[in-house]
Amino acid sequence: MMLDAASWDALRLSLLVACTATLVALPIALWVAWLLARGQFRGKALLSALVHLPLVLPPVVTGYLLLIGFGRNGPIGGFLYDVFGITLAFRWTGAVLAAVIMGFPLMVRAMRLAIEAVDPKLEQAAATLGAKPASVFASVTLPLIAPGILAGAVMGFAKAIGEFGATITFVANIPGQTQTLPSAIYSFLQVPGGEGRAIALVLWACVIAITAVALSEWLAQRVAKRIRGIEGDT
Amino acid sequence: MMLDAASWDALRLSLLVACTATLVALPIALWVAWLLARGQFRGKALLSALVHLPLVLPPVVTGYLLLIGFGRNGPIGGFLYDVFGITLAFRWTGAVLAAVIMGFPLMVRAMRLAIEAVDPKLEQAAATLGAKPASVFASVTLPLIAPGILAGAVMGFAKAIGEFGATITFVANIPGQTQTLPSAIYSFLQVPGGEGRAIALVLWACVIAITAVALSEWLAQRVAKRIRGIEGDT
Amino acid sequence: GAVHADTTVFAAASLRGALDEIAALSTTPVTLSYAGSGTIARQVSIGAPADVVILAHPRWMDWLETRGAVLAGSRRNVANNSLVLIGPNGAGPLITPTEIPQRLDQGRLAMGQRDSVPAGIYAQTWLETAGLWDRVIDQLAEVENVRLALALVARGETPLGVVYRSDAQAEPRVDVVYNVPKTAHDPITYPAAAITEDGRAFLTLLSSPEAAAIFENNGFTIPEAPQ
Amino acid sequence: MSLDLNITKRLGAFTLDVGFTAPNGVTAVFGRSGAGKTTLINAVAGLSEPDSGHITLNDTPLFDAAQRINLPAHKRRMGYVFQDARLFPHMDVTQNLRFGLRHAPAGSTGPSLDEVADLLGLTDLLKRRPTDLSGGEKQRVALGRALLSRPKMLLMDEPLAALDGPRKDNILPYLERLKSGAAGLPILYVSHALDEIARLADQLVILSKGKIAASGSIFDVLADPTIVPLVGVRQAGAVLQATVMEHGNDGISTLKTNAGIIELPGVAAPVGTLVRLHVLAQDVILSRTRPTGLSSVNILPVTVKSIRTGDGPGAAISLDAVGDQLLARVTARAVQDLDLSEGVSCFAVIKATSIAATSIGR
Amino acid sequence: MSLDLNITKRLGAFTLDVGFTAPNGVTAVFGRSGAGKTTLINAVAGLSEPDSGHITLNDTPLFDAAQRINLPAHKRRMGYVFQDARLFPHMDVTQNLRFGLRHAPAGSTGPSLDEVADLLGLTDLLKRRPTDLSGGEKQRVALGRALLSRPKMLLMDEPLAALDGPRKDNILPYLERLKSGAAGLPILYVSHALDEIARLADQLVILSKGKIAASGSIFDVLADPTIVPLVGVRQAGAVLQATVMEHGNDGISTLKTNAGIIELPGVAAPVGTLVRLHVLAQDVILSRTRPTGLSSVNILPVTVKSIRTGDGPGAAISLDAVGDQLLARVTARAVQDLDLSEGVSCFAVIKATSIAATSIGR
Ligand SMILES: Nc1ncnc2c1ncn2[C@@H]1O[C@H](COP(=O)(O)OP(=O)(O)OP(=O)(O)O)[C@@H](O)[C@H]1O
Ligand SMILES: Nc1ncnc2c1ncn2[C@@H]1O[C@H](COP(=O)(O)OP(=O)(O)OP(=O)(O)O)[C@@H](O)[C@H]1O
Ligand SMILES: [Mg+2]
Ligand SMILES: [Mg+2]
Repeated sequence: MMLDAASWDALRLSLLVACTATLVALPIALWVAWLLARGQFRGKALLSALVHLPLVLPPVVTGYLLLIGFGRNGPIGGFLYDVFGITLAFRWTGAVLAAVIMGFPLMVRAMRLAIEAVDPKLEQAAATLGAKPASVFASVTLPLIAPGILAGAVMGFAKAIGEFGATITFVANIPGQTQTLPSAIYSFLQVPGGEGRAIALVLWACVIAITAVALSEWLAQRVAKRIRGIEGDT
Repeated sequence: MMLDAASWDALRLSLLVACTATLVALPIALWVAWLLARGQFRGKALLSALVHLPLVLPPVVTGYLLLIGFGRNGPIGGFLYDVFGITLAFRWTGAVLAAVIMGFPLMVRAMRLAIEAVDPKLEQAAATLGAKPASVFASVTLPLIAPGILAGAVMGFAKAIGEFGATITFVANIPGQTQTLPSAIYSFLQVPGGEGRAIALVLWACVIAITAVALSEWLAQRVAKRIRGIEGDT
Repeated sequence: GAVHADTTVFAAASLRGALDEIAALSTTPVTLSYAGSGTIARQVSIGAPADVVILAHPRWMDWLETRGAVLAGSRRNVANNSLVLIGPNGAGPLITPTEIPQRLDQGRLAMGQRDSVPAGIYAQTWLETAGLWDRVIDQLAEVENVRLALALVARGETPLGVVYRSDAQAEPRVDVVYNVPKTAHDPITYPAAAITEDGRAFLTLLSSPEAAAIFENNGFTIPEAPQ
Repeated sequence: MSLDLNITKRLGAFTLDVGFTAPNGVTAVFGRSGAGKTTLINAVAGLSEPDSGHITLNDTPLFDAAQRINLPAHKRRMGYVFQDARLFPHMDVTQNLRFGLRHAPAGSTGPSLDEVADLLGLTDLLKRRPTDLSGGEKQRVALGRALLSRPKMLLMDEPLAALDGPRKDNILPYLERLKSGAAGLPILYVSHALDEIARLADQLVILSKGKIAASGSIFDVLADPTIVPLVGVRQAGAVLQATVMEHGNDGISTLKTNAGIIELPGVAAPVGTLVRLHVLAQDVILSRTRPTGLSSVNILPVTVKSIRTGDGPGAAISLDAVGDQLLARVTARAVQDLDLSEGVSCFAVIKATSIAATSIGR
Repeated sequence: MSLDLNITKRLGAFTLDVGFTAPNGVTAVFGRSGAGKTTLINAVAGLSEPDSGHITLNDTPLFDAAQRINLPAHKRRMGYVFQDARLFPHMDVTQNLRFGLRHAPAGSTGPSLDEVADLLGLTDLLKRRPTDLSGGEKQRVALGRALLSRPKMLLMDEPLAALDGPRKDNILPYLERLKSGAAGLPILYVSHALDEIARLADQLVILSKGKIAASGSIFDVLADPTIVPLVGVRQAGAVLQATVMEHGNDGISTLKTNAGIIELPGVAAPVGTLVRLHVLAQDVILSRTRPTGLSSVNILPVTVKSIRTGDGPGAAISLDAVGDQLLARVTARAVQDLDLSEGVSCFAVIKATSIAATSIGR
């Protein structure tokens, strides 16, 4: 599976974008998952629907909405540029944003399910021992939901590797800067006879996926062992 | 948000495809989730990676693979046609297949997390009371993982509503036959001045998403109450 | 082939405006399925239930022809198009393309993907001919279809964009700042072909004067010598 | 019916290595925390596979390492009352109870749901979810659920530990009836409470660190002075058998033992039945002469069989009461003062009310 | 230090409505299954908010419905030993224990992890996960974890129910030391076992169906013949106070009560200390004349204060032992035979070994 330079760039960039997106999205997704799992507030169903929206909308629409909001002339994009000098459109950071948004519903759901499965009695026990809420979260809740966080991270990472529609719409397809694996694959597929190069990249995407998933399965097993102890038969 | 006839058709078709895909995928996803959560077999990580693949690959690639495999001349498509007279490519049933495949990783993950959270001690208790494995599953495991199934169903449904790349590649964009909401939005965006109609459809997609999610939240609350009882404070 | 009650046309998405109007002229029902040219070509090669195929670039039609997927001899160009350089409203016209780098400043030039989207391929040829390719190559914003390039300029995200005249004409938020000479790139043609006998009638309709009027109305031009 | 087993099972650093035969009736398993009681009972239930050995119920092999037999839990039909109740959280109390009933084999007979709910005081709780129950209430539902599954055998892991005295007093007679009913349900009963054991059990297995420290008929094991350190001095005591002779107007019943008459309050058993009296070693007072003028009228002539002085200041004295066995725990000083030694005849004074009603079993 | 509370809390059809003041020391809460003990203790811990009333610890309001005060659980510093152990499944035993220690306020003093592990017999289990522990082992870890959090007050919900006799005998003296140590840790102690309560508690609250049925000093409440039906006839018994006079060579100690000398084996307390003797009503034998020739040498002159005949055949007799109180349970027939009535003087015979070592508290 030899790759030409452009393909290598796309591969490298995809990995960078996916890793960054996963790391950036994790804490936010965790927070939203917490709100949805434990919060009691009006508009919870609405927040939940909002989180699901990137699943429901065609990716191009999401990309277009990102462009409107985060483009240099968009309200948020303009603000970010004027105040922090940050540009997202046509940058790899924009690809990260697209990946974060598109992977968000997957991450939130996995974490939410995990949080909902935590027995609040354990958290209460920690509180009676003097642990402050933040400490309860860090030392009891967080380790117990580790499998869910891991699952969310894998899903988010996988989605980030595969994201295409929103990314190309928001940050275009600039080789070396915003051309991710799927953009490259897509371009190859648009030319008659480009299948060969597309297949090489698809195989690479598979390799990444298999590696990430295998790694996560291995980690999950360790985490499960940590939580449940050496599986006794009882 | 008045819609023209073509938009109505797309909306109706999308709902049909999403509902069918969700129903079809549920049992299979449940089975795979069970295998991944409880099974002890070689190649588990590989199966898991395979399930994640539709997330990692650009949807267009998935669509092409479907076209190659399930087209009338493809190995599976040919078999299905010769033996059962079933055609998937360029039919709404093909859109269902695409939605099933694309939503599969989401459904499996939600259910898997739920299954992993079930306390095997309860299943053991059911067994000592004389319940056969199938009965244990139906009367203990299944109700306990209902929140995960529900979550998986919502995710799958949402994804099915939003799926575009694989669908248009596999079944094309034939109004009234295979043109789903996202395909219709795509088509509208190609016409100068078509944004208005596209926006109307996007809003409809949002309405569907909000309705489905709100419904699922309401159901989830009922299910949670069923499982945990009237929330005592302890 | 099978007798269809109606004619199914697989067409490049960028033709949508004009084709919808032309289909309305047909006495028999016409169903139009729009997608990218590459997607359509592959679908047709694999047995899509299409009677007519219309693409945005000759390459994919060549590909189809070599596979024998279209009726021999049915191929014809139904419309031509030309490239324009656009800027947001109020952007003044360019005298020569050499002003492009200046006009871009730090901004980007929006266009179709150079190696896959037809408009991008034509744009690259033009920029190369004009000796500008190397100067703009690092400032491109390549997108997956021309409509997006149009949107980028319309929203002011990029100061310039290369699109089809037919697209530019429909978007009030952009102004044409330069007309790309037709000689600067391969002719922009929209080849059509019949896949089934049922499709021939629609091909004929496409070449009719009524259709020609609609094409022109939508910013396309008509091939001088319709085959 | 009888359960025969001989198994080993390793769990980390702990090894269970036990073998015994439990004939029909109640076999109590007694042992300190961590002795291996739950491990044993799990193996019988089919929830954990032993490393070696066999388990046979009525000549049907449930497990046999050599023959690679390991009947799955749902085919063993063991009614297991878990140490932690393990109620189904998604079912209310009725549904939990009915779960047992639903999976009982067709045609099996036994108490109805209403009867069980009534016995266990669950009638007001039937629509509640497990989360809305108190600790003891959960345990009672678990007990009811196991009873309603119409098992071939009952496995009970400290089923009454979370229950209050009066509630235990309600449930124990029911368990007694179960074991002696027509079905003759064998019961494996794990408990820390020797009074429950003395009342219910026919057979007693004492576990210590995964091994059997003593096992045999309840009468023999409990009268054995060497088990006093294993069961704790306060719980040690032998079991007498007596026949109900008469119920007095004042509620005092007269019972006949081999060694003589005993008068007790609160005996519910009809005249003529054989009952069981658990006499704690510490409740037996010894006297060389027959004492007079005591509120305690139960004075039995006994012979000292053996005297076991332990590390502490007390002495365990095994007594023969005309064939029955008694255990007395007196101070070493009293042994001296009363000049007790093997073969000496003396009198055992037993307070009528210290053999409480709950200690009487058929 | 003292806990003062007066709260109501509705849970479905159940209503808890209690008010009492618990001065320093151990306040036992006794009641049948479902009486509301866990509900009460949860309110004190801050895990459930009462509907009305107030809870005050040392004049600091923990909860006050009127003033809308509800201190969160982690600020209350209550060491809560739950009825279900609630160990953290992702931590091993050491980490569970250390969790308490880690959140103890800086500068607080108390037993070290090693000391607690040693006391509770956990040293061999330190690297184990909760899933690999037996029921009793889990409960011990939970107890240790609460102790190590250096709480202002201990809340214990049947902490010893899953433990065997010898293990209880190890832990109870430790709890006694805690309550009487320099810190004077107040303890709210829920239990079904009246012997534990009699040994530990200074104050006793008896709950029945969410209401207080009796409350006050342990001496008064336990000597009250009217509570016999509430606590069950087998557990009823008063508490005597005695001073250790002398430890004999044979292990028998001489203790002085107001009414006279009592000789007991196994008293560990040094000479001069005040100890507590729980004398079960059923272990007291009455005689009109001073008996002779008994192995039981503990004979106290007493006066009958009141006689309460219940529904059953027994009678509860409250006795005055020169200022101390005793409770005897004899048969109604014995009341007649001995011609007992209020004010009558007689002798109470108490078996030395029936006041077991574990029943002795400071
Ligand atoms: N999975 C395991 N790994 C290692 N050791 C274990 C495991 N499960 C149990 N043990 C140990 O085996 C011993 C026996 O446990 P078991 O649960 O049978 O005790 P038990 O007699 O039921 O005690 P209890 O009365 O406290 O419930 C204990 O010392 C326990 O720590
Ligand atoms: N969430 C709830 N909804 C309705 N009733 C409840 C709820 N929680 C507890 N109860 C009821 O309140 C009563 C008191 O419960 P609590 O747990 O305080 O009892 P307890 O005295 O601790 O009993 P045990 O000794 O069995 O643990 C019980 O009758 C119980 O059924
Ligand atoms: Mg156990
Ligand atoms: Mg309780």
